[in-house]
Amino acid sequence: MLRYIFYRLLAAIPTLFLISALVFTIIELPPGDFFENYIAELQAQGETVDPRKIEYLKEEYGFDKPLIERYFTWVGGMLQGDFGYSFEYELPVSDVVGNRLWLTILVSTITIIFTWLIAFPIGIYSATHQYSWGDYGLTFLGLLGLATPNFLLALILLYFANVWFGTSIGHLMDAEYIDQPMSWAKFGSMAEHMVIPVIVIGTAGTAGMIRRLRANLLDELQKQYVVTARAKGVPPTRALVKYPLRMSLNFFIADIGSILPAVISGAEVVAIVLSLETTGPLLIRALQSQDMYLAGSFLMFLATLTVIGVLISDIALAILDPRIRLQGGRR
Amino acid sequence: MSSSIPPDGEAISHFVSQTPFDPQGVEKLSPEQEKVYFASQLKLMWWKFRKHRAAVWSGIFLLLIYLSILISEFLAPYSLERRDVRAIYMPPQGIHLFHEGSFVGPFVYGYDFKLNMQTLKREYVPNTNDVQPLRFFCRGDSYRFWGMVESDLHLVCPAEDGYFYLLGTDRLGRDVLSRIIYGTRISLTIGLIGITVSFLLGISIGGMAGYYGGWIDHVVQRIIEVLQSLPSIPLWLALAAIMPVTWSPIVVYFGITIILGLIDWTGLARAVRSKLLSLREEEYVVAAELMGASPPRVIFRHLIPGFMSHLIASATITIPTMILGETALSFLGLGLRPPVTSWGVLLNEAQNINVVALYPWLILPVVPVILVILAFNFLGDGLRDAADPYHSA
Amino acid sequence: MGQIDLGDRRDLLRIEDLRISIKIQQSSIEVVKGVSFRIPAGKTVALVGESGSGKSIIAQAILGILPRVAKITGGRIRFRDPLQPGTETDIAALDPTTAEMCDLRGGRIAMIFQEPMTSLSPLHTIGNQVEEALVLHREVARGEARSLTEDMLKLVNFPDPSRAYDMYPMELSGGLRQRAMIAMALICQPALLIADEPTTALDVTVQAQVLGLLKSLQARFGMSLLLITHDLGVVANMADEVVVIYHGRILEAGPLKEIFTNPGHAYTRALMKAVPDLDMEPGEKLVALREIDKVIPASMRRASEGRCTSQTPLLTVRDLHKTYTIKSGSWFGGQNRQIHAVNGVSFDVRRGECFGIVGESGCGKSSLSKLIMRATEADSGQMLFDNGEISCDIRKLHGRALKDFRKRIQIVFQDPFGSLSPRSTVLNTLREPLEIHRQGGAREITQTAADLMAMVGLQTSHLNRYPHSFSGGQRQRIGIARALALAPDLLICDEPVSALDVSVQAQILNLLKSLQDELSLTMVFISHNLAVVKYIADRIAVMRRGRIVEIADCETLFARPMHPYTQKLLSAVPSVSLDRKLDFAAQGDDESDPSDDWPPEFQSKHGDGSDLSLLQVGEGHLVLARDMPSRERIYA
Amino acid sequence: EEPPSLKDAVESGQLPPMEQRLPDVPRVIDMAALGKTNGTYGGRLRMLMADAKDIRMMTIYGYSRLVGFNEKLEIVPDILESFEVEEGRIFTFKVRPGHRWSDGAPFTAEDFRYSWEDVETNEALSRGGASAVMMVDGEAPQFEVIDDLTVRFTWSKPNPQFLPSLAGASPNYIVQPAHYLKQFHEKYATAEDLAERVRQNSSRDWVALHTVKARAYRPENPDLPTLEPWMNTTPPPAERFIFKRNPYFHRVDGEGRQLPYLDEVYLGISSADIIPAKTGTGDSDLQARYLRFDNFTFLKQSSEQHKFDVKLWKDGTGSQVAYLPNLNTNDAVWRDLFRDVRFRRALSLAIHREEINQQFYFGLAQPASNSVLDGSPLYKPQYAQAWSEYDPDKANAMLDEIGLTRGPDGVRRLSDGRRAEIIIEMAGGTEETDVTQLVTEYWGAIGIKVFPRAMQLDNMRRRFLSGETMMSVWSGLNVGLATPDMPPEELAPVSSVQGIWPKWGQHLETNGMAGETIDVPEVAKLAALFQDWRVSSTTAERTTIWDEMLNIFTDQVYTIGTVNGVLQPVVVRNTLKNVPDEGIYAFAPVAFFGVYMPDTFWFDKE
Ligand SMILES: Nc1ncnc2c1ncn2[C@@H]1O[C@H](COP(=O)(O)OP(=O)(O)OP(=O)(O)O)[C@@H](O)[C@H]1O
Ligand SMILES: Nc1ncnc2c1ncn2[C@@H]1O[C@H](COP(=O)(O)OP(=O)(O)OP(=O)(O)O)[C@@H](O)[C@H]1O
Ligand SMILES: [Mg+2]
Ligand SMILES: [Mg+2]
Repeated sequence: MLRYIFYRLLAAIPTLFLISALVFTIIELPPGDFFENYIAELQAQGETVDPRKIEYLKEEYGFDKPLIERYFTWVGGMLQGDFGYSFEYELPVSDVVGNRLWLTILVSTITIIFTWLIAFPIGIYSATHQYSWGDYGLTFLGLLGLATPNFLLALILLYFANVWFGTSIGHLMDAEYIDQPMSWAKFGSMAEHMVIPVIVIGTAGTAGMIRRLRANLLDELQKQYVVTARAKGVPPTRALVKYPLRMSLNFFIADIGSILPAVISGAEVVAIVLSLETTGPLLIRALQSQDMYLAGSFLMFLATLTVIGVLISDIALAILDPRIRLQGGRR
Repeated sequence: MSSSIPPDGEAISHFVSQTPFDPQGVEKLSPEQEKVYFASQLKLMWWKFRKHRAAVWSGIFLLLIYLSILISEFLAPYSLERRDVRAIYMPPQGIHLFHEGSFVGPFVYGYDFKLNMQTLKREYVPNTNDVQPLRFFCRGDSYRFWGMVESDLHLVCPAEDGYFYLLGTDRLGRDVLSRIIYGTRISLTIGLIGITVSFLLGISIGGMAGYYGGWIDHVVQRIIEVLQSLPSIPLWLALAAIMPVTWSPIVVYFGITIILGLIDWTGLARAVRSKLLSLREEEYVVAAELMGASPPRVIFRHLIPGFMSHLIASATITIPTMILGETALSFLGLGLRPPVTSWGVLLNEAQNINVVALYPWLILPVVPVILVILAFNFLGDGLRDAADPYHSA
Repeated sequence: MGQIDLGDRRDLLRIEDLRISIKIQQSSIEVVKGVSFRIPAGKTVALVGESGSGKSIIAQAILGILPRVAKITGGRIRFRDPLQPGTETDIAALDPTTAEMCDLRGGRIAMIFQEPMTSLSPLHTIGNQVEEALVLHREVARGEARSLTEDMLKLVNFPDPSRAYDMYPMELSGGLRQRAMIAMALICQPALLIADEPTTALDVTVQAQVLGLLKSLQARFGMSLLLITHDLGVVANMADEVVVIYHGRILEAGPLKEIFTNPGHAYTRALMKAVPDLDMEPGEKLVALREIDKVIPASMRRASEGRCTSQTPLLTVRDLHKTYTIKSGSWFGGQNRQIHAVNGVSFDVRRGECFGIVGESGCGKSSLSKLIMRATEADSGQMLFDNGEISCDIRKLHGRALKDFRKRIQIVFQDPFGSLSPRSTVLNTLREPLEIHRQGGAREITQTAADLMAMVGLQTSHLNRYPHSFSGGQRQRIGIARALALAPDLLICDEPVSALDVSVQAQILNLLKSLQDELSLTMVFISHNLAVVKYIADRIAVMRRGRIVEIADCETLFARPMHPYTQKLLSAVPSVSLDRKLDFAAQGDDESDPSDDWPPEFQSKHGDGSDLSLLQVGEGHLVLARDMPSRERIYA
Repeated sequence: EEPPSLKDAVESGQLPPMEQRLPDVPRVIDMAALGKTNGTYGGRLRMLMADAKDIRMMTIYGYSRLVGFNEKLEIVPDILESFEVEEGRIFTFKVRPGHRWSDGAPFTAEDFRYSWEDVETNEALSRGGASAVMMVDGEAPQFEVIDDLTVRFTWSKPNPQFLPSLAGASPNYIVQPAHYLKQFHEKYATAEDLAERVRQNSSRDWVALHTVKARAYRPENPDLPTLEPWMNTTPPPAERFIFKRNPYFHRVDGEGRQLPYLDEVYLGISSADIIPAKTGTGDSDLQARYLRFDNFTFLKQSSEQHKFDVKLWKDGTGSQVAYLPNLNTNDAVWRDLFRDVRFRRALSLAIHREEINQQFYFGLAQPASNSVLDGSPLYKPQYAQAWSEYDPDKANAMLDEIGLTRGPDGVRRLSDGRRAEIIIEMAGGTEETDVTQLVTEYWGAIGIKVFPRAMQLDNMRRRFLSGETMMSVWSGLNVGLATPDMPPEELAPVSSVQGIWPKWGQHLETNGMAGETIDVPEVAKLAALFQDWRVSSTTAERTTIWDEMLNIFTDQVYTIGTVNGVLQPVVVRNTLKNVPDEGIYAFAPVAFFGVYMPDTFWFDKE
């Protein structure tokens, strides 16, 4: 196993290089650059900028150099732990991302756990009570969440939470707790602010999980080994969890690769709407304003997480299913 | 002895059955059973499917809605461009049949209009004296049927000089119902192309990786890693930036969906792959190979069916994402734009607080979205069950 | 525990007028039509009958694990738990998901499934699955559970229980999996054990040991046994009472002796007649209840036309080796263990002959057949195939040539259920090989499929069913039909008739025999049932621990077995005759390597067997030994 | 009277008492004269912004300038005690004695000197040289320090742009806190110290460090001393910024209370789309930015529940939505057409401005061409009315006269036979989209087919400069409230970012290095007039120039306006006092709230 992991880590190096080249290209693809963007935005306000200042800035940040050279400077920097400089914030990228990372991980983790906590029991219920009212009802609810655009859902919740409960929404905690050490009050405030984002982000994912889980379970439930388990006298739920559920986890684990980066980037759109202090909005803004080092380094970070996620997912798959682990490569 | 079972606890005696015994005897089949036994597997599935009422109704519903695409112009009471200055933000009108106790046929009440300069709100009060009977198969706004034949026939029109806004109007005084009907065209076609592309790719590439394993798997895995590492948002932005401006929004959107489809297959491919990695160890797969079956045959005949439920569920789950894909895209300034109309565009226009608080009927396009998604899901359920050998209808 | 008052002479289980119907494709079929029998406490009742007559369904009904499509439509299943005297449970009326039923299942009533290969979860280790029942029904500490489990595995003759505990089903041979099933059923010492074909995958010596184990448990704990089996030899050795079932109806029931000596019903008599016996004369034909009026499909005839019948061997295997690496579950590489499943095997298969392979369970028979089929790759060695048209080294084939070769050689898998695609109807399964190799148009292929179905004695009306809706024996025949479809030159049968009752078995064996003649089919026939092998094979190889220990033609082998292992094997064959009961005690569960008692010339000096080789002791009679065995042994 | 929030600090000696903090002569705000009332200290003002970059709004709202516009749009000294202008070219500035930066350091002539000599004309820090307004015909001013509190800038020619630039919403910074910034300057800091600071801040070099640390317009550096009423305390990136009162601020009310009244200003960063909703749910105490006219109903409806008031100010742009034909477009046929005044007039005449007004603005806006507003001293009705009546027949006649004949499909044909189809590019929101939808119909009616295309802002800018754009949508003149002293730069080609004549603008901007020379007499005239303005020395002179330019600009219909004077909802918490009921909402010259002095706003007790 260790050898396999080592081999995979080795294989990740060229992959990451390839990704870095692609990321760089994608960021460079839209015509124009941060500064043009910046001028355009100011101009729309009625403000003016001295074009010579911009010339100077461009030179300062190496925009006069050829693409290839800039790419290698960037990659070289990253290898040394220098993720570049954000034009917009005029801060090193690592400082910009800094704190938010933890909040993002917190929100996303809670969301994912929420999704699972809801999706698993419901999925199991739906599969074992196929075509009951419960199955129909829960399916309907899940799909409702899926069918309503996140933005609209956030808006509606935002509005009615206010009209009915008088709570104000947005941010991850009340203002007075920012930069305060953790306390129960702060925790409470965070918990309160967490509800809506978690619901909004969660609903979309839940329906998918439920339906897939249900489908997979229905397939497994009839297998002979489930009968064996029943014959052993394993109580129904336990039999379900130990055998078919584990089998159906396959698809779910295969997807871990994309969960990790999602944890970090958070649900961008919702985060923007609810002004959550997560990294998602940061990334989108960076992309929109073509703050390329910020965007690029952030994307590379996500890419690295994806690669790690895929690795974890492969290892988990192997642990889960001995048939994958023990098979020799065929042909 | 007449029974094969002795009294409780007593020694058994020798029982021999007296019923006539015919060693050649086989169960006789009724003609109707006979029909079942010689039907093809597809036909069997169809029979099973027919038993699933929700699925059948969903199928019919979808069929109808797809057919409606063909005659949107005729079904919509108004044309797409139609804008009524008198009816800005007019709330939905209910259809009535009886006026003051007497039957009039389907009609709507007109509205009394008042401009509230205090709140700057257009206020509409139903006027129960203003009876506007609906007309059917009538002449209304003219349109070019499929962009070709000039016509002005509509299924239903308002009374002469009246108006009929079943689902209300928007800020320009456009009929929401008509726009929903027109929007169906794009929402139910373009988005699904993306799914198709991504499913085809996901299944074949994931299937190959899972089936062959070894170096093919490694290469595919790395490709997937790379693609998964490219988050969609920058990709959208980049794509939007390089799409020629002179292209019409529909073509651009079409292009984006296809490209997204080309990129979006990775999740599915991984799921297929990991499932196949374990499924391919099953003996029946070996059996198929030993009969000389080619890899595609093994994958599509033996491996994928074992995975069908997951695929169906995934597909039905992805459909809303694709139908609403443009909402997410529009948030970033991409996606479809007016005058092209789709459900996503309509919902997009509904995404502001004015609508939520003051003109909630503009959120109604969510209803067809939900219905279609439900229908696809039930249809998927039906298909799943039909394909499930253990499930007997 | 589990000690009961043997004085209580009441029946443990009484099945009264049980009716079960199965809903299949919109119509219900009654598969159990008013069956009544009982199982007295501490006794063994054998349920015998034709394949597909509803035996397994009855067993499932007793356990409350009927498939969803099956419904009990009448009758009662009354179970009296000896641990709770005075109470009686009607299982038929009980909701199978209740806690009460869950406690009964596995705890008080346990079952050994007919198809051990598919009945184990591929994701869990053997130990985990066996232990589960124990943990559920007995209060044991974790550590204790493991040691109890290992003890149980040892009892059912696992060579290395502590290692086996951590192995996955896919790493085990058919016999080992079956033993795991048995261990799983026995571990809670149930009051009633339902054994559905418990020994089909076991060689006769292990079978004898397992049967011995069952007997001893029965004696110790007063366990009752419902034995469902086709092996009348086993019935003769085990049963107290016998119930004969046919098409869901009981035809005959009574004490063992009565039934065996004085079968009352025509069907029972026919069964008795159909039992192959070691004492049968060469050329004597088995009499099946009904013969199949077989129509050999045209495509099969075409395929076999002009088959070369020269005397060169069709298959030549030389010094074949295959080792499996059992990867340890540990993260840090750990110790990988090698299993030498096929160890320097050499033999020839001549054209048109039937080459039998027998041997201990887990000795590498299935592995060998998979190597020949190129389902797994050999480590070293040579396999030449020459049918006159194609002449090749099997190991070097690939691409087009491999596909053509596949058409020439087919296999009947040991695990019939596992080898059928669960989502293909039988029709599609049978059509598949024909479609792949383009044997005729769509209509013809369908017709061929129907013919094949009839050929193996199944109703063509079942073509549209899915594999899971068949009985074990029916599935096995589907496997045979599929393998025959292409009329291959070489047919490898891995336990093809183990799930068939003697009558159907006779039917199939006769079919194979006649095909062999008519289509000049060559066969490699792997079986644990020596009588069957004797009946069908021309030459026989005996395998043990990955090596062939003896090859001889059928007559010679049974008349003058040379190798001590062969001799032991022959002595363990259960006989139908009631006066030749097996001596279970003699089979013993000896700890030591049995080869220690062998005469020196058969023993390896270094213990690794490298100094042993196949020596010729007579015309076509080879035996694995270090030195030439002494003359008296040869003519013993 | 000491602000309560500073009492502790004063008592503990961290801060000197108020008398010592204030300049010897503070700027006294006569509340009554402004129609305001004297207030009380305290409170936090919450506002919502959509982007961290919006932090600059605080500099705009704070509107503390050396000299600034008052409510009558006159330029008056603010930070300065007084200023003197001779011949429009000699500017003498006098600082208030005892005026201090927000960190307590004295504000003196040194801060002017540092800014001019060590920053503005420092080769490393300003590689392109001094900013454009400081140069008259390429000539830099002569800078003198007269005494500790007095400085003088002298040009050889008049520089009418100088004072307006100092008073601008985005001002020309000619003072910088020298005492703070010297630590980042090569000339003053030791090499080791500087290297260490550069390292600590992970900057590229000292130039970058100085630039970042000195940025006053976007007050991201909490350490940077300021003269504004509030100073930032939150370093970015953040989702909310908290500004605290500047204890040394130089204004006082009539009763001697030091302004600002409000202790804190809190900017929450949200999304632009959600701000109306949040404002409506009471999340903002003072909000106009990101609110649109159509939010009024909703806001009004929730105003009672959440205890705020929705005032309606007037938008200060020349036209809410304006169409800019690109006179430099690449397509020769279209270029000629756009340069044909008849065509532009016809397009303008075809727009039914009253309908737009009714449909979107309840008739509360003014249908007008794109020109100065009613409130501007330069306003004349004829400008607003120029070619802005609805007269499709006349428009049709004019198009016929040009020779654009209608095809069978009703669309006119160009001289080369193509259909007359205009692609209109826009980057704005729903309002532009909706108005454009109507305009599409209006122009369709006179046989001109329109295709709206949405795109990114910078993309659009690049396209019209390269000549690909035919017509773009923008809002009208930014300086709808122009005074003669403000440069009429929007009326003449001056820069490449102008959508009507980007290439001519570029030509002037680059001194003829790039772009095209002006070959339309009227435009050339505008350019010449602008040059005249730049060297004018009296207001009367400038008024004439403005008049003439406005006349040409509106009569030639270079931009096609729709409606102006649209109302801007301003949400004000009920308890927040001194926010005028009526006002102009514009960036220039009023700096949004700036001219209305948010430092005089105060919270009344409920
Ligand atoms: N799940 C099912 N669906 C439909 N039919 C079934 C199902 N299971 C069994 N049957 C049918 O019921 C009959 C009895 O099956 P059962 O498995 O009890 O036979 P059996 O006596 O155990 O035969 P064998 O000796 O071959 O195992 C068979 O004809 C079989 O086709
Ligand atoms: N995939 C595998 N991985 C590891 N070990 C294996 C694998 N397959 C078989 N073996 C081992 O190889 C040996 C031979 O197995 P094989 O299946 O050939 O036995 P067999 O002769 O067919 O036995 P049976 O009669 O019980 O079916 C057994 O010890 C088994 O545990
Ligand atoms: Mg059976
Ligand atoms: Mg085997």
